[in-house]
Amino acid sequence: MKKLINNPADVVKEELMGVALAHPDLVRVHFDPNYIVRVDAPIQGKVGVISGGGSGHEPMHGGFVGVGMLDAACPGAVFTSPTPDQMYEATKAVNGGAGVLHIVKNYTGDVLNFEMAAEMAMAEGIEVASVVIDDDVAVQDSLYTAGRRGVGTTVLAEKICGAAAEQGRSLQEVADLCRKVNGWGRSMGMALTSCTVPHAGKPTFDLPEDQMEIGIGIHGEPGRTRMPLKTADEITEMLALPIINDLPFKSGDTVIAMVNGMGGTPLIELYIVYRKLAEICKGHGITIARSLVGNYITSLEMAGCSITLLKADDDILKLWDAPVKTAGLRWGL
Amino acid sequence: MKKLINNPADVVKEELMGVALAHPDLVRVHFDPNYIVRVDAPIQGKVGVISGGGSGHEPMHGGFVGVGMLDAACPGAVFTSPTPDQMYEATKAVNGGAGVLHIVKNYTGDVLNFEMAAEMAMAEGIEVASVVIDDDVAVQDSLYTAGRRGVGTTVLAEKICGAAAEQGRSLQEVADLCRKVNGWGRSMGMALTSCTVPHAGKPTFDLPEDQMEIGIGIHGEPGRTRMPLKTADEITEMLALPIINDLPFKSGDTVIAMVNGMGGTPLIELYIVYRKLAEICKGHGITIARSLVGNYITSLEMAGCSITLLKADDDILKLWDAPVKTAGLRWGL
Amino acid sequence: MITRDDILAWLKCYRQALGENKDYLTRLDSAIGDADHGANMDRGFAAVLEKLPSVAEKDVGTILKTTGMTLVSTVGGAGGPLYGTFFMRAGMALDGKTEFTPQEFLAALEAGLAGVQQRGKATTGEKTMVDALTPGCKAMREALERGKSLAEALDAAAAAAEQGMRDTIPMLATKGRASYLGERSIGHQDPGATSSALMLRCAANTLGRVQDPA
Amino acid sequence: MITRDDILAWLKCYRQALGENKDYLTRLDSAIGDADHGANMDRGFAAVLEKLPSVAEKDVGTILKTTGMTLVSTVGGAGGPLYGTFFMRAGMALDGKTEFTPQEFLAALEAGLAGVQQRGKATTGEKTMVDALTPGCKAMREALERGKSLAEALDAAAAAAEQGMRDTIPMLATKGRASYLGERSIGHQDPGATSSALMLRCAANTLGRVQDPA
Ligand SMILES: Nc1ncnc2c1ncn2[C@@H]1O[C@H](COP(=O)(O)OP(=O)(O)O)[C@@H](O)[C@H]1O
Ligand SMILES: Nc1ncnc2c1ncn2[C@@H]1O[C@H](COP(=O)(O)OP(=O)(O)O)[C@@H](O)[C@H]1O
Ligand SMILES: [Mg+2]
Ligand SMILES: [Mg+2]
Ligand SMILES: [Mg+2]
Ligand SMILES: [Mg+2]
Repeated sequence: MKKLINNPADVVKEELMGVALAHPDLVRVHFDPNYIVRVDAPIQGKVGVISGGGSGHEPMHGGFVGVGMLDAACPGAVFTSPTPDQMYEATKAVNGGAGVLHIVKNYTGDVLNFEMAAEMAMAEGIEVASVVIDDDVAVQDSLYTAGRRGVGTTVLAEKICGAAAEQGRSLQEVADLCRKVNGWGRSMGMALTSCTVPHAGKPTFDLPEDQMEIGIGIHGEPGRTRMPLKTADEITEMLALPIINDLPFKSGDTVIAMVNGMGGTPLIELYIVYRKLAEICKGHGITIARSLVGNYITSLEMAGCSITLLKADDDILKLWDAPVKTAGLRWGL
Repeated sequence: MKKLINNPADVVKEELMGVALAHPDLVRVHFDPNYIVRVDAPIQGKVGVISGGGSGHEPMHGGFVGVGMLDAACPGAVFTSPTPDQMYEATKAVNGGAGVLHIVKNYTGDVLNFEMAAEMAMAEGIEVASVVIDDDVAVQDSLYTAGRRGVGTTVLAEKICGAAAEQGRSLQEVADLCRKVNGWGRSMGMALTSCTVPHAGKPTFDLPEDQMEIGIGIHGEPGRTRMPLKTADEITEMLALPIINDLPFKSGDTVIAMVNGMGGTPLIELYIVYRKLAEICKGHGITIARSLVGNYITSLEMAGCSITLLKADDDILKLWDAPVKTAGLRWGL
Repeated sequence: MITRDDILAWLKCYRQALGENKDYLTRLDSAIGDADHGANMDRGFAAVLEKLPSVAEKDVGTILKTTGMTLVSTVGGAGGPLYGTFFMRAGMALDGKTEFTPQEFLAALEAGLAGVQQRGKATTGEKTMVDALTPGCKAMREALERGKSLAEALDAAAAAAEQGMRDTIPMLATKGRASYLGERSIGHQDPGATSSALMLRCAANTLGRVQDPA
Repeated sequence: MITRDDILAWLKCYRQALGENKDYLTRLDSAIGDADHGANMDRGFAAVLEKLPSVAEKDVGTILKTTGMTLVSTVGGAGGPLYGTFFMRAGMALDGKTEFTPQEFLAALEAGLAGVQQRGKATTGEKTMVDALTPGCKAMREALERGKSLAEALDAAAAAAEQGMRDTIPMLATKGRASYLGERSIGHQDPGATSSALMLRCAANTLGRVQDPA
């Protein structure tokens, strides 16, 4: 295991210390329980928007705390959902009297821990709404299973709902918007290499030099299928077509498109993927109105990428364009 | 070789097509010769600021083209300095009558090719000033050698000089500022893994699981020394102390600090390094006034990091804070 | 009667077993999950052991509820709320007691299992810890009903849980993270079922031994 | 006399040699540089060969200057301006000529080398292409002065360049990218010296053969 760390047990704590030192203008970091909170929280009368999940997906979520996006983020151990007390304390810290939205990625652990936190917060009289993001088309959905994973759409939902909260919309409105974004967003990812969880000390899976995993999540878990390595154009098609067919995205649709790196893939390759994605969208009559190309929701040092398409109406585009000032996403401020 | 590419020969071309499609609001891409230029270039009366170098260091330089930073960037083949016609054409494209600054990293190839381009542009009556960045303390300087490499300070110089040009400073002033930034900036880098040049198809060097390279550049070249892997804190010291001692940075100094990822190292680790860097600076009485933590000047998918410290006065800090709107660095706009 | 000291011994035994099997559990979780189950459980029970002295003089209900709450606030993931709920519910079933019968202990385990199922909505055959806990509780109930000693009953419980754990290998996961793998989850043993089997084996090794009926 | 066709044959031979040695040159550049010298030279001479038909009827000066300019605008790196300058200067020395003597060809090579040294500011012993070109030119001059045939002189030049190339192995690099390695540059053969030796070997294989004095 080759990592710039001191001790696997201290990774998250020391990272959070680094975040606190690097971004004192944006966030405060609370330890025990761990959460990152906007420097000016709570904001009276504003809906608080929080999220959280295992660490190892940086910049998500901690890098998205700031004006116009999240009010707080709760980082768990690497790839491990945070504990309810983190979300409970964060909820209290951001509650400005207008209630708090929990944006939860659909993993059993995240859902259960957020659920417990919401119960605790509501027992104290804080209004909490929870929206579960489940946008991963690589996973077959079913009433009888854990359902689809929450992946790339989470980033877009955090930006858009954060902007809506900043505008002063009500908890009900922000939660409804979040459900709409989730309903209109679809993602799929692939890996060229595994990643190594610091505690585990070795790669989660072995992937031969000529193979790739298609339909991966963001926790270094293997994907749906393993197959021989293909070209960037072929891979982009293998990710984009299931996404387009799933919603389905139709000719005339306007979308926000994200080509996301899993952590170990250089930007130069992500633009090659974006090029093909733009071509595919164009071929389907889909207009990409806004785009993000880079590392936004990662799996440690995994090489690979994911694609997210979000159908966007005027409201969503305006909220997307609204100012945001976080370590990981910033414009207009 | 596991990469999201179609064909090694098409990597740069297809990447540039992706950049053009993803950022039509920021840049135009010119092919044959290849350069990325601000969408609103040339700006009459403004000094043009251009840079360039081999590809594979993204977001540098193409990701830094936009308001408040570069007017154009010239990407060569992967790790290969661009050719003079690229810089010549880019110089013409950004010349708004106030002259053009060439920010050149100190590599024989970059220096020679920029030199030829400047000669060609000056022959056409365009005023060109060239500043060579040579900030890498891992390389012993000498009159009789190629001198130090240009690394991390380049990013800071592009931001600061871009802001100065945007303010309407003269070519002479912007060039002097660039020399000052170069004089006040120092960097050093290390690698946990090699990277693979697409053409070469295999890693540039082999690095055993328990070894690291200290004093690397940004072209996948081996470093000054190879040694057993150490902790993040020890590595941070090994990079920071030579930097601090070289200028030397003194107690009472104010700096801009950058912890830069080489491409394959996750953000979580860079913050661990930043934490230790902040501690070391504090111990030396050095105040970090601004910071950047992330992938800014990379070596494809290499794992590792570099540290840059730039002594900053009020002018530099104000220029740093000035609005910038590029794909890779953005605030205030 | 089972005493508070037996329960403390059980928890200590489980903490040690988790430490010893940390890498094993993580390896299982690498194959069909995210490679953290060993580290998660180990972190959680290390915290429990730190917490125990502060409640060691309290009733067993308090001890087990404290165990559960500590797990909830230190483990995270799916394991945290599920094991947390298990011990909290078991503690509620033994509220105020410092010693109790084997039947009461069984009822506590069954209450814990019911809590896990309520939180996680999994039933048997979905490749989760429920597949170890369910046969474990069932075997213990049958043994006690057939008049077996506590030692024999707990041994039967542990053996059944271990069998249930092995039976997860051919299962297709439909709950938890392994479900994302679809068909590829087949052929791997569930890490949560494994940690649950370890828990019952520790019960057999501690409560079972100490409480041998004279 | 050396003719235009001989020069065209030389350039074609070099283009082919670079194609065949692309991976070898890149491997050498991996050890002490950035793993691109083979790809760079190959790309450059592929472009030169595409360009040649448009100037094949022109004088040798134009052909070589076009070669140099094409290299400058397609190779990049250190190699582009240096080899570009080499061929441009050699072309200037043969301006307007369609055939010329061995001495004139030598003068063109020497002019090319002088251009390389002027641009790159390297002298011998710095582990660069200068370490192959310098002994190559020197050996050719000595051979011609001693009345040897063109074939013999070019063969001496190629052999000396190859020796110069091997002599770069123990050198400490002080110019170019390899200089950043300091002591670690010792023990590796310089890629640019290698491509230069190939160039002179091609000259021997083409100009040398065709121009054998009767
Ligand atoms: N819905 C559920 N009901 C019961 N047990 C579950 C459920 N989901 C997951 N599990 C158990 O949790 C185990 C994984 O725990 P752990 O690795 O700690 O959490 P995570 O999956 O969040 O990383 C699985 O092996 C499985 O036994
Ligand atoms: N200053 C110089 N003078 C002469 N030759 C040089 C000089 N610097 C570098 N070279 C030659 O260039 C070769 C490297 O070329 P290449 O790999 O194409 O460029 P780069 O180093 O920019 O990647 C070296 O092997 C060396 O022979
Ligand atoms: Mg987990
Ligand atoms: Mg190069
Ligand atoms: Mg797990
Ligand atoms: Mg090279």
